[in-house]
Amino acid sequence: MTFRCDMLLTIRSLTKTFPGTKALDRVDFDLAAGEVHALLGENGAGKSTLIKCLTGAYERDEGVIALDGATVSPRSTSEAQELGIGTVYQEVNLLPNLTVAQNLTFGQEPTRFGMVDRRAQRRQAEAMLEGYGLDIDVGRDLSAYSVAIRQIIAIARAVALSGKVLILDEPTASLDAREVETLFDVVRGLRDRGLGIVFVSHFLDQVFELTDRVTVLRNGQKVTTERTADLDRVQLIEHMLGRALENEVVGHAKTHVAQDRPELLAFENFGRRGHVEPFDLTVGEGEVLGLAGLLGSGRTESAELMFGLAAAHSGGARDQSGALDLSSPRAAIAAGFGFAPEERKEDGIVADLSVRENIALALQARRGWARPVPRAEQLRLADEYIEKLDIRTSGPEQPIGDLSGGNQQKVVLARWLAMNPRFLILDEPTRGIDVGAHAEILRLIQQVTAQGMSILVISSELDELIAVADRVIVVRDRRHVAELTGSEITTDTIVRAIAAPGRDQAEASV
Amino acid sequence: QTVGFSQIGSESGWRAAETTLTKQQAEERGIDLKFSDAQQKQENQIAAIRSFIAQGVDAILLAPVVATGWDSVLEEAKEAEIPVVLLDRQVDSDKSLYLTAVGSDLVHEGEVAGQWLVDAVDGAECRVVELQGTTGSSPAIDRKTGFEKGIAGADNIEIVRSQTGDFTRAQGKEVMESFLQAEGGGADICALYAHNDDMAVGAIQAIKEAGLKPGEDILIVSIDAVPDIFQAMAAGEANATVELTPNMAGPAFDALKAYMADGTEPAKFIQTESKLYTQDDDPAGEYERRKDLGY
Amino acid sequence: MTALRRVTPQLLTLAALVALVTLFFPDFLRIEVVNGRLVGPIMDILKRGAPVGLLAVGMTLVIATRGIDLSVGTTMAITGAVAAWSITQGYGLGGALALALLAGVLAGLWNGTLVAIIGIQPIVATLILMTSGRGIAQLVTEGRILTFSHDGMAFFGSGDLLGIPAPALLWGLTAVAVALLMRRSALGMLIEAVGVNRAASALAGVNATVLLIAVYVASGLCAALAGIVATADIRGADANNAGLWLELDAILAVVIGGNSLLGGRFSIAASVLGALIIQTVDTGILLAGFPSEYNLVIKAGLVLVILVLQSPNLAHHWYALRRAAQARRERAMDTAKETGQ
Amino acid sequence: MNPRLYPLAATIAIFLLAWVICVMQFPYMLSTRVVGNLLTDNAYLGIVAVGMTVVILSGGIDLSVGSVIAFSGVFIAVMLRDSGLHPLVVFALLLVVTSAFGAAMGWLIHALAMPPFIVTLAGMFLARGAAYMLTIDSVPIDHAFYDLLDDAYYLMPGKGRLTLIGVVMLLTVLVGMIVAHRTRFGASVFALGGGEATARLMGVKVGRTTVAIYAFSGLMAGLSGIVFSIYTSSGYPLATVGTELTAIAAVVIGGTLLTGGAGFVFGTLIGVLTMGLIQTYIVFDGTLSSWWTKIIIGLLLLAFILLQKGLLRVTTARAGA
Ligand SMILES: Nc1ncnc2c1ncn2[C@@H]1O[C@H](COP(=O)(O)OP(=O)(O)OP(=O)(O)O)[C@@H](O)[C@H]1O
Ligand SMILES: Nc1ncnc2c1ncn2[C@@H]1O[C@H](COP(=O)(O)OP(=O)(O)OP(=O)(O)O)[C@@H](O)[C@H]1O
Ligand SMILES: [Mg+2]
Ligand SMILES: [Mg+2]
Repeated sequence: MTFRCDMLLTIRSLTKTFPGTKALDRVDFDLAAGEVHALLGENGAGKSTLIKCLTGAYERDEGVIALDGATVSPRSTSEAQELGIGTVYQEVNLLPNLTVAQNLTFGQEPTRFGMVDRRAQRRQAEAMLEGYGLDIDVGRDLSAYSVAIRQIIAIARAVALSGKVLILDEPTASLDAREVETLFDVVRGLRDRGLGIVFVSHFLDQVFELTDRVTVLRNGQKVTTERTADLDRVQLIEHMLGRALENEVVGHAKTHVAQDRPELLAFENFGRRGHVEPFDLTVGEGEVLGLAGLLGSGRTESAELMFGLAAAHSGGARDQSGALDLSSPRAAIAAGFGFAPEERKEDGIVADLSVRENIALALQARRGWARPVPRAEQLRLADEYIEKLDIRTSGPEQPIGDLSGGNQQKVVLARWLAMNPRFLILDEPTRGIDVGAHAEILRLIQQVTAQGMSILVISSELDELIAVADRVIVVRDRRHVAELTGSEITTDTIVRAIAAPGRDQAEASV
Repeated sequence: QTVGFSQIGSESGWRAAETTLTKQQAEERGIDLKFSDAQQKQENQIAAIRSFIAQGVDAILLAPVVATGWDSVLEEAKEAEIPVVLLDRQVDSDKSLYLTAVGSDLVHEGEVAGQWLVDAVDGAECRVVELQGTTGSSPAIDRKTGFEKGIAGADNIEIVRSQTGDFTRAQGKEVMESFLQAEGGGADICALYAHNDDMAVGAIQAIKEAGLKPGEDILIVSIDAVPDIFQAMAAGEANATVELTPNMAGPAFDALKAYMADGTEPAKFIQTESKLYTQDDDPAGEYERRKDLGY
Repeated sequence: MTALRRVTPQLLTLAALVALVTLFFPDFLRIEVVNGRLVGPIMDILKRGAPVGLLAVGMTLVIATRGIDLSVGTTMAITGAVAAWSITQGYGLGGALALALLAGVLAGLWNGTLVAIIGIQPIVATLILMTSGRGIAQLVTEGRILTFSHDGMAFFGSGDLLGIPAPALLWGLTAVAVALLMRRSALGMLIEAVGVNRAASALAGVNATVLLIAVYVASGLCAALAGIVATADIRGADANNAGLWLELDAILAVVIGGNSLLGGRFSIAASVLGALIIQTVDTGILLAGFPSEYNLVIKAGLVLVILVLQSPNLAHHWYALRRAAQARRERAMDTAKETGQ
Repeated sequence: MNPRLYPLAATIAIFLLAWVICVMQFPYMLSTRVVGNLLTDNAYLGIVAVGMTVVILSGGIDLSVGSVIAFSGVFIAVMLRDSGLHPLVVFALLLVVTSAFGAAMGWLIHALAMPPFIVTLAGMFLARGAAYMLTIDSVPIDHAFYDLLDDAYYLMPGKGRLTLIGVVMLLTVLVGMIVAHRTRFGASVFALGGGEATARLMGVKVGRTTVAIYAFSGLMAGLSGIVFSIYTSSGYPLATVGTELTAIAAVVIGGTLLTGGAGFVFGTLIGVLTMGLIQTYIVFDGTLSSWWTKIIIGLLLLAFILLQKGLLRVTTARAGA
């Protein structure tokens, strides 16, 4: 076995098998000092598995890892940290029950006489967060902060731990444009100091902007390693999918004008104190509504209100036949609503159950316990959606918890599509989903709306909203502030609406 | 006059009867009884006595759950000049720490039961099975010792199996069933000795269900004299029981009254009678006399 | 077929235990027919295992929802007391059974409400009934052993049907009925979903609150049946001792049955086998005739050995070993092929 | 105030409120005697609850402690009776034994991925069984050193006694507070309670920490056993049955989440005192029958938990608005 001694980190013939899946198959990987190296691939290609094997979170079956020319074999993440490998895993790996400062300094707490020195700990934590543009109280519990802030804290921690190598597994999934830019500045600074950085993302623009080289995995095998500058977008996608992608960004298919749609639902003066200001909203049949806004602006809360997860304090909803009962998710489902939530791990998947059961769950709940969905029917549904959404699984009986992140997201989508609701709310439906599936999902949205389903999409990716939405509602500070229709929907107009008068920093950063 | 009473718990019918009788006796004498149930825990009893002392009661009745471990709390009571009377079980503290103890001699009870069996079999070979009380409790230990003492001289009597039945009916029945299985379906057993009546009543059912006649095929002797065993005796299904009276409070209150009136020191141990009842002692009548005492 | 695979470890354990006890007590497997009834240590185990077996059925469902029910032993005492009281009050067999089952349902409703609606953690919520429930039972019996003589009632403890003891029949039928109900309807899957992720299930429209309450009610009902058996067995209600510490045995049975205390996938059959394993240990100890102060240590030791042998990690290590061996074989074959070509 | 302190504040507030109610009914409850009794009578419980708190903070549970206390008492009594060793030597021996016992359970929990509930349940049977095997009798302890320990108290004004074991309990709580809230080990404990998988990714040495947690609990149970043996001057294999459940209830009342990852050792002290207060109140009342005693204890427990939940809901809603 030969190691390239000019490389900082060398992986040779890494293999990892899970029951039923060969997640990694003799993968080689080289990381030079002072480079940002993208690790790309479809959902389930094995990116996260490679990273976990590298940092000792998983036990590898075979393969050799060398750091600075010497073979290493970290058996736990703490050993990897001691070797100078800092990692942000795909699932935010911090503890919500500890304070921000405790999370940041965990394992390296400053001590005096064997006791943790709280004041020094605070100082150290604040120093670690410098340069990320966060102004938060490090003495508060992490759970008090949003996913985006947690993501940045996780990055800050990994950066501080990474003496030699920094690994970022989809770090930008829940960040907005401004925060992504901050992160990139930090990464470039580290690169210039000679660190090797592994960067996993499904945002190809970011890959082209930031990285020096690209390694593509497909079905657990390495496809190629190339300089980023030598590739273009189409080639890269071909490497990832193994085929060309027909019309990647779906064209603006809004052929008819929004006004002539028959009205399906209307929310009137709908709101909840301290969460969402009362708003009016009508939903047309077969219409795609977009909800745009900054992180924490109240998009998710609007959706949760509509789905009965929180009780409205004012107003109500009605359709042609009269007022709707939206007092609980069950009531909302009975009214023909569906909701694919943003936090798939907490609110979406039922980890121990199989893909089949996860897809059938909502359907079964609606039918009631006494009328089980026949097994054959469940299998038919599962097979149908596994094919339609290209879900990578060893079969319908695999526990969903064992699927890769993106594939879990697809199963949750499948659950709601199988219900065939008349109004479906999708909160960040493409977060963590690969290019191919991304296009697939957008196509699916158009397909089901053509059959009359109405959809509300919440997304931080403006391109996505522009691509599918007939109408975009802009949310700012928990208030629905603007509505854009048809040709008004452009990046520019949305950004302008998001940035409140006197609050133009968002505009500046996009 | 206020008297604190720290009772062990309500783990058996016998103890419930003791509680009822104590309350009755107190009421008859116009005593304000502060009752505390320790749920079978010594630590609760100690805490209760401390609270009684803090409240400044005039006297304390204590039915100790275990013999050891009372020194310091009794000393505290003594310093506070509150007389303590022990009910139905002894402690191994210094005798100066309490006024008197009312109770029966547990070893003696077992001995009475053993002697009855010696007389009853009259020299014939006899294989005995024993149902012990809760492992580690003083009645279980003492009644076992006493019984062994009672049969010591008789070589014809032998304890072949001995298991704990936890003083409960259900366990008594379950353990008896396995005794029957293990001893040739019960054919090899001549007598049963149970540390209390409840276990004996459970065992009687097991014997009946195995198709044998309790009281004839297998002799049954137990301790406590609760109403249900008299019912069994009346039906010829049990042979003998040794009485442990639940009225310990009566003598205790008498002793306290005398002591408080003119400082009469009672004897350190007021022993209640361990009377043997057999089928000849009008079991039906005894049942009627006892059935409303709160057993 | 898969169901059989699921319970294989429990069956093997049971077989090994039976062999072990037979070693100490050679007549262990003997079964005779006396007066048209089957008699023998095995029948005793089936009969004596009834309370824990019944409790384990309900406990399995509760544990599948990531809960635990510490109050079942106490509920047994309450329902037993209610049954005995209503018999002595002359409500007749039907009335007594109905009242006892009603008491079980109420106990379950109480626990379920505390857990599912008020949101108290199951251990603590059921601990409340565990401590106070015996008081309620004693309130009914007034602290004495409430005896009755009613042959209909006694049937549930010592009667037999077609030679098989009634308690054994009762718990067997209950287990089969509940298992069928769970797997033939969608209840099983819904319970598992709620146990794994209550939030996600509720979002998917599963009525998690009602399901949780129902599960505790089921546990209360099973405890009521167990209470009836226990009371009928001694023809009296012993409020202080009936079901004492049986909740721990029931939980143990569920875990020996390979069900995870973290909720999710469950198997009633395996739990029931777990209960049989525990009863075999108990009866075996009695039959072997050791001094009683050794009972606990022997039981603890056996349980530990069983748990260790069934531990998922041991299975995992075993799997990893086998796979490594297989990989080595494959590689050897690959090289053989390559050199062959 | 930091929102994470709300549960602790609620616990303290409710405890004080309860005490005020008690004092209004029985003025004697304010005496130093009652205060001293609360500390002394609950010393063993407080100590074992500190260990339990650490275990629960890590997301585990330790059902063996009641049996370990009983075992400790019997071990000390038998050793003092049968060997000429000085009590201090016996104490040291015992603490080694119980810590090792806890460590062994921790190892099983980690190495075989078995739930703590079950492993410690087996531990509970085993420890009690071991006590039986040493002796089934209750064994008095008769040693000059024990008399010394027993008589070591400070007489507060009003005849209340601040006993040695009460002080030991308070010191243990202090040590527990430092261990849980001020050490790296404590941080690992909280991390485990927050989620084992995440803790592992954060770099917690899960195995080592788990073993240490249960060893600590074993140590505390041993110490509690020593205190209990001083309290009762004897060893008794049937002692402290069900103490683990009382300890768990005290920990929960003290504001620690049973699911792990959030709580306070100081809260546990309040929880223990609350349990003691309930007990004292019932004795002072002295009219409850055996069965009503049980029912009332359960209901008071429920009332505390409900009050705490309600208070928390109100304060967080206030803070959120
Ligand atoms: N714990 C596990 N048990 C079984 N299979 C697993 C497990 N973890 C991952 N897999 C399988 O391994 C494969 C690779 O998964 P991995 O998480 O590495 O994908 P990924 O490239 O990170 O995808 P994504 O972009 O969706 O995050 C997938 O097929 C997945 O189903
Ligand atoms: N940056 C932040 N700082 C403080 N709190 C925040 C921040 N971001 C979100 N939150 C809180 O998170 C809660 C949820 O916001 P919500 O999820 O509705 O926003 P959103 O527009 O859906 O944003 P996201 O895209 O993050 O889901 C809000 O109550 C808000 O107070
Ligand atoms: Mg991934
Ligand atoms: Mg959101």
